[in-house]
Amino acid sequence: MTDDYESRVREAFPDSTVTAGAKGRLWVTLTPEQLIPAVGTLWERFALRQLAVIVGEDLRDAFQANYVFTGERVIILQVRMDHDKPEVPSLVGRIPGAAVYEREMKDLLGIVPVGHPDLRRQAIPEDWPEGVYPLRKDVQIPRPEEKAAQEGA
Amino acid sequence: MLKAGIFIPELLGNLGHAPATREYPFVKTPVPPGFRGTPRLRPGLCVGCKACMRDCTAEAIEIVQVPPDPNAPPPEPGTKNVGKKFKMILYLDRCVHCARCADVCPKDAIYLDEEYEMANFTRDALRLEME
Amino acid sequence: MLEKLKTWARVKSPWILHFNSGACNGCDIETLASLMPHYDLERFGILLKATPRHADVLVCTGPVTRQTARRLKRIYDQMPEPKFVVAVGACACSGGAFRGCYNVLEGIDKVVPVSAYIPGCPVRPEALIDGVAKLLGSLQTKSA
Amino acid sequence: MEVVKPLLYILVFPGFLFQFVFSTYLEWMDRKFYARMQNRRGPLYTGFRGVLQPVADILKLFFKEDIVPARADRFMFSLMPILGLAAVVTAGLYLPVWLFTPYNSFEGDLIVVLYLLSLPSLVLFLAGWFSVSPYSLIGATRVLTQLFAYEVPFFLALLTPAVVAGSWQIQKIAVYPWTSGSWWVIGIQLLAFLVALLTLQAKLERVPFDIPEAETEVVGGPLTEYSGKKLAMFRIQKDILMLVGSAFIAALFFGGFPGGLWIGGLWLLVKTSIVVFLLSVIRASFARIRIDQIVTFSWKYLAPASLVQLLVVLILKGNGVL
Amino acid sequence: MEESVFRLPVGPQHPFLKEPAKFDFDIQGEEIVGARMNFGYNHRGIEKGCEARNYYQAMYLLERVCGICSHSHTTAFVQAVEEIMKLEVPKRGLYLRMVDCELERLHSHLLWLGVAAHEVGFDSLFMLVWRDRELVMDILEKISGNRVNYAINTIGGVRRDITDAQRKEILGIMKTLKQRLDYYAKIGTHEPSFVGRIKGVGTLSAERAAEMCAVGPFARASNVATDVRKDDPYACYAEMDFKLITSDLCDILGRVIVRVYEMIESCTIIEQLLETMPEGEIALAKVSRRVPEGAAVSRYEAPRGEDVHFVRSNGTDKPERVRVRAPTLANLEAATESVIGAYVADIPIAIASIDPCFSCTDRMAIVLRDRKRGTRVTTWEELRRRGIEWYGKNKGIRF
Ligand code: SF4
Ligand code: SF4
Ligand code: SF4
Ligand code: SF4
Ligand code: SF4
Ligand code: SF4
Ligand code: SF4
Ligand code: SF4
Repeated sequence: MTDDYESRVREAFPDSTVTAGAKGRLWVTLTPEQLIPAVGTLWERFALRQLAVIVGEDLRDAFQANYVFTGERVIILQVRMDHDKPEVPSLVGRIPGAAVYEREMKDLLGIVPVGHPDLRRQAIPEDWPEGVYPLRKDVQIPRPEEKAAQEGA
Repeated sequence: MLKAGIFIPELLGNLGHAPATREYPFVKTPVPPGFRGTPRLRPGLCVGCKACMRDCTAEAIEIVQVPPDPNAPPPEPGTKNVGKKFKMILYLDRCVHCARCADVCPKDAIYLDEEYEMANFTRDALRLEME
Repeated sequence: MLEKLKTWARVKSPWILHFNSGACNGCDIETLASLMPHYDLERFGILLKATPRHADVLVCTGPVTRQTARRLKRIYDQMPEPKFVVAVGACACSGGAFRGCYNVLEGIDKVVPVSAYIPGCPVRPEALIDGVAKLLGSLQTKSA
Repeated sequence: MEVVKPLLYILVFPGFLFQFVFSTYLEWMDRKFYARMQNRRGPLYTGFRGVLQPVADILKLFFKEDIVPARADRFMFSLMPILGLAAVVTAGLYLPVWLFTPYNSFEGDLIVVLYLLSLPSLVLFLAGWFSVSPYSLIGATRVLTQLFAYEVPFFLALLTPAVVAGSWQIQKIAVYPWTSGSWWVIGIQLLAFLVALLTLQAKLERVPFDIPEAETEVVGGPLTEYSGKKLAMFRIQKDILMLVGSAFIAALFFGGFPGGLWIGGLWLLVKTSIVVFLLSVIRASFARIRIDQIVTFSWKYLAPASLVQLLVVLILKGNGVL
Repeated sequence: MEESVFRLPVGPQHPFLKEPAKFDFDIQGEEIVGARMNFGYNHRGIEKGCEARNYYQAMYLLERVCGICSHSHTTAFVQAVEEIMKLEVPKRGLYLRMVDCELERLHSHLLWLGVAAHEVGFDSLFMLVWRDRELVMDILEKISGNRVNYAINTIGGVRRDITDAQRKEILGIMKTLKQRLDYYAKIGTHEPSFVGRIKGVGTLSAERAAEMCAVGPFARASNVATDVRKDDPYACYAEMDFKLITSDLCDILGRVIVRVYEMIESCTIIEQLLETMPEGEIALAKVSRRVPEGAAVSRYEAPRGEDVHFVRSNGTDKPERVRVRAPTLANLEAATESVIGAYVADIPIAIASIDPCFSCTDRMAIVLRDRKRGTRVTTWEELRRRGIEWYGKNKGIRF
């Protein structure tokens, strides 16, 4: 069921695949370079300003950042990037609220938001080893030992 | 719009009737039916499929096979061996009382009773074995 | 005689300090709820104190995240002797549902010595009262 | 004998021991009333209905480890609890307990007592100041700010009965309604009584004036760093302050002690209890106000109210009605 | 620095926070001139934990993201999974889910009201509100078997039905509760010392609230009509008749009003639900343990605002990625701003007024700094000149 809104979105993102999900959610794929203009488009053409969340993902062969915008409809911008070069342009200039999500993405997945003003650690503790990103699929974190007595029998 | 002392009547009124306090621990408060308390095993029913172990949210269950009792009389010839016996080790200090184990058990061998006063001084004491 | 008096006072007036070391709030709400009219811990002389210096019993909830571990230790150190720690809830006892999550230490006893474990998720206020009563009971018998 | 008698006065009656017993009883009552108003039970299992609860609290604190924080000024930190306790106990000595004249009653002792009663606040300030932790420092400053707000109305309010009785001696003020036979003066001093009640609440740092100790804001206020014995002393001090304060207000506004030892004693108990009850009603029915609100409140309402009351009394006095 | 600015650390263990989080406030006298927040104390690694668990285990784990809206998180998660699996949940199941959801809203708002009262030292109200909260807790325990982690959801429906007797009982309790709520509304707006503490404190204008993407009752109290139940109805909310409560007071008093009246609306919703509850199954009988590949975003109106879950599945019985965006996260920024310029005494209530909870938020560090209230405008103008339109008004927020 292609409605008017959806065709307008398709029109606005000619280079991207637009998939319609349940409840009229639209998933738009992008490359990192296209992100900033795309946000501008959403902003101007669809009045979608509310960035609900940025979800970083490790797809094993690539990284993906999903920018969930909510408003009249929900549009999700999916930015795919190389596994060797996990970098996206930062949205902080445009949406200050994005800073929190970007920082977390950096902490947990090592996806670097280029141009982010402050990339101190936020979610993981200060004594966390450098370069270990807990949410990456290849990271195994050892569990603390059970108390010996527990394992007794 | 503002009324000084508007709360006072209610407060003084409270002096007039009994407090809402329940007499616990001197009078036990009954738990409602269906309360999710401590998981228990009905050992006779368990077939050792370990579905509960697999789905337990908190890694709180261990199902182990009970080694056959060497002193037990050998099964009478002709009768079928009743089968293996299993026991459950429940780490009560981990269990989060979600009742997933009871849901998933195909034989209804696990149920949750109404016990919740399980405080103890060591973690070992919270390791329950049920045969 | 003096010993007796000491235990009496101690058992009759345990002031608690509540610390959340990364709990889901469930146990925290229940801890608070047990101070409320329905359960009214003040009946036993239990008061909730705001500073570790005034407290006798540290009621700790949560699986101890890496960030809170140091804090927990410090708060414990700030408490004057004699002091007791009660681990409230499955997570405080062993990590509970959070077992295997990378940022938790799975249990308070990894950081500070624990005098009593109250399992449950969350512990009902009744179970909390029961746990505290058991702890106090053990104090009494220990000194008697 | 000459040595023993004052010692007995100070340590037993009406000194420390008596005050301790009486004040723990009052604290228990206050807690009970407060709890019942909130529809719960309050202390219940320590002694009969929990009467011994405050005693248990204090004893327990005495048996606890006593920590002096490393950063604090050791000497001052340890001195303060003793000083505070001494001040209130001394003030309590002037309490007209029953018919007999307090040991050292003299014309003008009201002023001395008023002075002694503001000492605890100063002590609290210093205690907070010397424990050098952010919370206790803020708490300490708040103590002082608050002190300036309520002290003047408190003085003015207590002046009223003094003017009525035409004396500065507590003893005389207290017996005035009886000796002069004019019972009704109790009625015309209601406004001053109210002001005195509120300012006493502020002195005791209880809701709605518990700003310095606001648990949710500054943890334990000036006492954040205190533990063990010293904390216990502060608690005793607070209890005795409540006893002395309410007993004074009761004595000044409700008159003294008719009818000899037993009835007089009972009357003392009843009227002090009434004041404590009123205090706990206030405690239960308000939210904590902010420091700027208390300053405005006391200068805008309390101080003028007590002045008006004073004026009324002075006019009545001038016209010879009193 | 003109005057000495003095730093007041708050947390991670502090009486006004039920949860660990750390704030640093710069104060001058009693006035707050700067605020910094540090979270992460409650970061447990749930998201990674979910990836190592199957969907059912993950659901119970997510329930324990936080015990206050435990139902919210499972519902949001389950909705996302059902969306991926394209399951049609039986209507009775949805109704039961909504009953729980509204009960949870009731208990959460009552909890908040109590805590708010406690923050300003109004302990009697605290006690009495929590006493009445027990009514709701008792219902919840009766219908779910646990007081906090209801575990009522399952993929494809709910786990427990309610009996007719329970239905009647709940309707009865709703009546009592409505009366009590009316009474609390009266107390909350008429008691001078309480109103004195909350009126005009922690203000956030409607425009700022909209700009900063505030959600939930916090936004509604600043007169921003946002509510997922209305904007993007899930379950059967489209069939319900209820009002969206807003207030134009923009301060804490407004938040009290919004929450109290919202509770009355919740009672109404529950009554409607129970009266029109359809018969039938409560859950799908057979649900595969494996979830086909896909991704879904689910929105849910938790008591504190919009809760967003993102779930990606990979065809196995374990989720590939779960992401939780809690409402508090969206609100904290705005809350930090509303504190500046207030008094130290207002910190607890101002922070509490958004009903913060860090269990699922715990990830941010905001630095807000402006020395004197006057400099606000300058910074604001400066940023504006730099051409950062719209959000430039964020005056001096450095992340
Ligand atoms: S009983 Fe069921 S779940 Fe268990 S092993 Fe057999 S088929 Fe599997
Ligand atoms: S109730 Fe839940 S946590 Fe407890 S044993 Fe069963 S599945 Fe495991
Ligand atoms: S699921 Fe039931 S039958 Fe299977 S091992 Fe567990 S208890 Fe036994
Ligand atoms: S034990 Fe359960 S309810 Fe308690 S804090 Fe942990 S997860 Fe929450
Ligand atoms: S709500 Fe009250 S009792 Fe609870 S932590 Fe906060 S200050 Fe302490
Ligand atoms: S921020 Fe919250 S949801 Fe995310 S990993 Fe940490 S605890 Fe889990
Ligand atoms: S929004 Fe807050 S209360 Fe709700 S689950 Fe998250 S942390 Fe808990
Ligand atoms: S294999 Fe199929 S039927 Fe068996 S548990 Fe898995 S999903 Fe269910």
